[in-house]
Amino acid sequence: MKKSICVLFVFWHLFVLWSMTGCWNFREIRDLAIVIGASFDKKDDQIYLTVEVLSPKGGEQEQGATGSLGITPQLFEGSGKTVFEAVRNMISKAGRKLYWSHARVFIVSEDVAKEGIIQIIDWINRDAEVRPQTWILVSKGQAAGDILRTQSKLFDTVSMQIDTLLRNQGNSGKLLGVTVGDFLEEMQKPGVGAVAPIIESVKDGREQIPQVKGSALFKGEKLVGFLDGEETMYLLFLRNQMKKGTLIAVTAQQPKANVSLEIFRSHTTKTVRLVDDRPVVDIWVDCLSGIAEISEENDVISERGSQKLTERTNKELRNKITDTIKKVQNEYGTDVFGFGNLIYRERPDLWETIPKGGWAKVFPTVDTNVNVNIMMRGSAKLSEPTRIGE
Amino acid sequence: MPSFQNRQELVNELEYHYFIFLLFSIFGIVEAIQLYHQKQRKELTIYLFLLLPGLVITVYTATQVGLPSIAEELGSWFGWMSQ
Amino acid sequence: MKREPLSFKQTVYLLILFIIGSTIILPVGTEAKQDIWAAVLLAIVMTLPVVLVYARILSLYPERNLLEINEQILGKVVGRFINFLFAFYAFTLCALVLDNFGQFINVTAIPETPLAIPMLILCLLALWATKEGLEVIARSGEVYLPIIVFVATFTFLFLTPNLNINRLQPSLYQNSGGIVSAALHLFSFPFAETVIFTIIIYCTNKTKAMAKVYLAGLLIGGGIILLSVTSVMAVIGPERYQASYFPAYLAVQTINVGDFLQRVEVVVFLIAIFAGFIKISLCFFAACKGLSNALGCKEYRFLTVPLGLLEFLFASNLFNSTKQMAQWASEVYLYFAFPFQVALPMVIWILGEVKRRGRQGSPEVDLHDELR
Amino acid sequence: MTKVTPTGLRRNICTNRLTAAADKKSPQVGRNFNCALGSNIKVIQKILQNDGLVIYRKIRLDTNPFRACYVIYVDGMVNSDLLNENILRHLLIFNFGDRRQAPKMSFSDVLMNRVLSTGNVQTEKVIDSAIQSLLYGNVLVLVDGIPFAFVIDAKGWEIRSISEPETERVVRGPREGFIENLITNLTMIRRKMINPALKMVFRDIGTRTRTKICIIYIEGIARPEIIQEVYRRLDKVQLDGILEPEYIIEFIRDAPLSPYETIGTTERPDTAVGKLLEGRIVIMVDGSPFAITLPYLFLEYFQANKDYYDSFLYSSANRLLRYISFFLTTSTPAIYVALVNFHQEMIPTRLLISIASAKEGVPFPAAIEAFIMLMAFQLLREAGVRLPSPVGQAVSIVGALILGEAAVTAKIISAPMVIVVALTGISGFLVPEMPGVSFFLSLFFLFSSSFIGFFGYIFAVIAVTIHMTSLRSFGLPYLSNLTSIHGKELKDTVVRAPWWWMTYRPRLLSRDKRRLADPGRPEP
Repeated sequence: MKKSICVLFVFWHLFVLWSMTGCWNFREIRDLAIVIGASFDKKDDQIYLTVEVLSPKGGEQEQGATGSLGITPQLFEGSGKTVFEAVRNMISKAGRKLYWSHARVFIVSEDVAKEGIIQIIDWINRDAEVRPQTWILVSKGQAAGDILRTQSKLFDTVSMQIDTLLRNQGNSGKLLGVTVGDFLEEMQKPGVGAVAPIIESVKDGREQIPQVKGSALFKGEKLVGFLDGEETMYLLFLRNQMKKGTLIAVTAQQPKANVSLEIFRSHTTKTVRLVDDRPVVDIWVDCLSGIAEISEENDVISERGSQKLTERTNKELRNKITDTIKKVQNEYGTDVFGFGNLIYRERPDLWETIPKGGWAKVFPTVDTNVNVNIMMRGSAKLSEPTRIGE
Repeated sequence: MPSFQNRQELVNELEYHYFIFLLFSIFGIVEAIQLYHQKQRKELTIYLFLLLPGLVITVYTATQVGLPSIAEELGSWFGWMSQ
Repeated sequence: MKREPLSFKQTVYLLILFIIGSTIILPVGTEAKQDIWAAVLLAIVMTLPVVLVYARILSLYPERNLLEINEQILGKVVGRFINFLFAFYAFTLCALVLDNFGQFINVTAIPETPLAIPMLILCLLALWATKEGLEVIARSGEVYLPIIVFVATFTFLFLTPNLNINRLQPSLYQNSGGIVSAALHLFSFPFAETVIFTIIIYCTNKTKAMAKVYLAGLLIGGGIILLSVTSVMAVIGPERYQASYFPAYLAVQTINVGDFLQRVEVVVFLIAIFAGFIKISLCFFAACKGLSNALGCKEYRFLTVPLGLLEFLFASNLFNSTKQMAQWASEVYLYFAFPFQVALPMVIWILGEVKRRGRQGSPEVDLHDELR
Repeated sequence: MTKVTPTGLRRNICTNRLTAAADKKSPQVGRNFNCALGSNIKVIQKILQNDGLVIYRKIRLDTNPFRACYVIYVDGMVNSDLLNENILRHLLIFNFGDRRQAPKMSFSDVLMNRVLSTGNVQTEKVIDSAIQSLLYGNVLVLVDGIPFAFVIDAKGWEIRSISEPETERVVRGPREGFIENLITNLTMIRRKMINPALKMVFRDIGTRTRTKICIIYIEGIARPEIIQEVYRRLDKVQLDGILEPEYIIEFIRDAPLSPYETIGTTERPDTAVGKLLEGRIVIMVDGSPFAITLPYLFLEYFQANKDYYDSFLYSSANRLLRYISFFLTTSTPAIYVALVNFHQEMIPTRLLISIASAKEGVPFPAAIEAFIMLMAFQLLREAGVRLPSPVGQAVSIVGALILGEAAVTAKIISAPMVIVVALTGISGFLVPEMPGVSFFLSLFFLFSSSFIGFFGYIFAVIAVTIHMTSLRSFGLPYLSNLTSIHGKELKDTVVRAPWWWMTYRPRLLSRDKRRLADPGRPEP
């Protein structure tokens, strides 16, 4: 009996506690301003933050709209000396508490990235609400806020469009989605430079729409250069991140001799060996692909034609990849391919001989040896090139 | 004790300390009476000897702000922690 | 009907839950970096002989727990003093685990709630469970472990796309110092903490082969720890593992299945609270038992309320910040725990063996069975 | 529905006056019959004063000299055919004077052996006992000069015909259910179990009602210590009136304050025999169509008798569904509140926004909404149960549809909350035996999770586990089958294994563990 009285007391007390102190973390869902995307700009030592917010209040205005959410996103801007201050200053404008857990993309302007991105990355990683699984992008040549001001044609918000695009990585093979967590890891890891995709706003018809293409290269926390879409594709090959379904085009010397290939599977192996006390990285790209489009009358499907095509493709891909490596080595000097990390992983003894912080000097001198091996399989629905009748 | 940023936070702290004090006092009274009736004098002594200081500490920590933690105290005694 | 003593299975379940306890949420073995799997293996190997000593002590005196054995071997005064020390260790350990979970809940999920609230509730639950007795804790363990295994299996399956073996390389390269240091830490937390079990279980007919119980619990629990820390390391890499207070949480955050099963880390770590609750209850139970023995009382239940209050106060005033907690765990705990985990059990074991030889003519009867 | 006949009523209160007399320490109590018929009748009439239902039929027996004889019975409680044909008629026409028919027999022997042609005739010396059996429907025959009464079993009162029980319907399986008559119920059990090991022990309980109860078990399967424990606890029941098994249950159950049932009830003889075969003990109370089964473990909430009559695959799926529905009915409101008020990050973005727009304009926090709706649901359910069934259905439908719709339109309740509460309520019907438990649990979980979100929920789950693991039912741990994941026992817990595979009975319950003599899969 006594025991049950005690138990009753506990429950009664819990009730008292509950009703007296309220619920600390209690957040009413309708009071939230759900941040779906944010951008960071910098002007005169001030961080300008633009956030795209979804809030049910907007939903009432748009009742009956055809969009899947029926909500127009709202944009808010705030500024401050630090990211945190900018976020806090925005509360006075938005009126509701900004809720960051659903944020999909963070866009950093080129200027901010050039000065160093660590401030933003640290805030994202430290804050319990912001998730490291958010995409990070760099806006090239424009204010990052302008990207959020563009129109999205098929999606409710720009951020959702970018999110869907990056999640599927497109079939273009020309972009490389990077989350903040991955970015941070690459920034911290020895012997590898971080990469982020580039976002631009382009004119399409009458409207400005966002476009993700190419990649921004970082050395440490600072942006050092860009790769265009084509080069990003070779970067993907080198980082072994080529997705299936990507289309690549092979051009031959003579006109009207183009063939498009669809990649079914691709795997890149990198190994390191020593030649005259200097590291040489061997790269093997194994690629399973099929013909998706033939724009010449030549026979590329028969055994001989196929062999010729394969050789041509191998050579071309090898050259392009080597060119990309050269370009990065000479112009930017940041090891976005992870050669240093490869050495660190596979030859830690060799890595130790490089003085701390000296990899940046060694990297441009690393020799690479690229081998491409494409296997052709299939030619979609047609067994022959489309012939033109006499 | 973290430093209180505003009054509301202080009130929260006080309230749950009050709650703890009340809860354990009631527990204590019920059980002490039970022990008393069962004529377990030794147990009763031990019980009160442990419970009363606990209640006093509860009140003390509720009214103090910015107390150093036990680990800090020990660290400063033995020089364990690199502050 | 008479209440049964713990069965073999219940004891092993409790051991597994105890070892999992707060280990899966905390950054253990950071010194070993990517070689953490080696550190865990080394720690298990280091723990084996110690655990066998614990088992041997219990097997020396069937139907008795460590407290009664101490009284038997060391005499009433010294034995009770040693028991008091053990009770103190259990008390401290309980406060530490309580604090770990309080900080964990506070930092990751509900930052605006005072730290003390989840700690208080956990403490009250442990108090209640202790009052109900060991059997209730053991049966709760039997309920929880399948749930934990179920959820952990699914978590692991969902994490596999994010596993990257490259993050575990270079493996075993000039890192022996780190590995040994990490293994020592892993030895003291969580593996050798199973010394608490000597206080609460005893050797019965059902659990005749105490060594078997301990080995099964240690190996299964250690296996789970091995799997969990290795996969966490392979998901987030040594740099972020080291930088985070709660690396497993960070790893589980990366789960994303078909874009609808994501951000589930809160649910996954709710399940960890089950294991934490069992660990807290067992430590608290041991503390109550130890103290009641040291004070010469037959019954421990009356101690739960005042000791629970002290426990809560101790735990909530132990550290001011998560940083302090992590620092203490890495710098002090090893030395603090050593006497209770190794030194005292060794002394008790040796004295026990000596006493036994003096008591019996043939001491080698079942030594081989037990230490096999 | 039970037809309350005057006799039925009377059977419940028949001994009131007797006990009242006993309280006054009346001199008649404990007295034996004497040889004088007149004084015997006077004593009886005095005890049964103001009891119009008792009929005294005086007969002058054909003896030399004439002897008087009284046939006493309670109107409506005896089988009148039996009374007229086999008792009165023989008494009237038998020629006692003809010694050839009964040579060398005493008068009482003649009555016993030649006259009273019914199955069960006993003699009773004590007046009180005789009156008690009279009030239970027996016929008393008192004859002048004989210092005892003949007690003739000629019980026969109106009983309800056997019908299918309302609460435990099955699609396949026997359609009979217990009725209010104890003996009929016992015959139903006995018919299913033709084995001398089936034991039925009678007891009278209730200091005033003297209700007959019967403790049934199978010797050799049921554990004797549990049987002893049942006797011990039954002895403690000192309530004056027992009208329904619940009167006993609340006295003999463990953990009287817990919402969990530690004693089960059933209305079906097949279920009762099934429980008997698992080593359980069944107690039947006269006057109620419900049988008590004990020990009762948590898992029995989920083991419906129809599981054993359907294909095992289908039954196992059903059983899993029942576990899921138990989880849903207890936890859905709590999880919803935790998600919506504390852990919004776990809701997919689109869903979050649609919930947020649904909540727009609703004044209450989700926890209060959930509480209001749960209460409303319980009200509707209770109203629907109590009302006659066509009206009840109308109330439920009108209540659920109109109230829910109106509440959403009026922005008192948000639409998702209606879905949540409907899910809670409907999944509660899958485990119909535990409305109390699931209601309390859902409130408790809701309360906890509105306190600190999912952590509150998990703390509540831990608290419930501590409570449940500390429960026992007649010495057996309440969760025993659930916690011991034992290959042998899993077969009838989480799933329902085929009969040819369930070789053993539940381990702790029974003494003789083997259920199947020759295990093995049937071969075509």
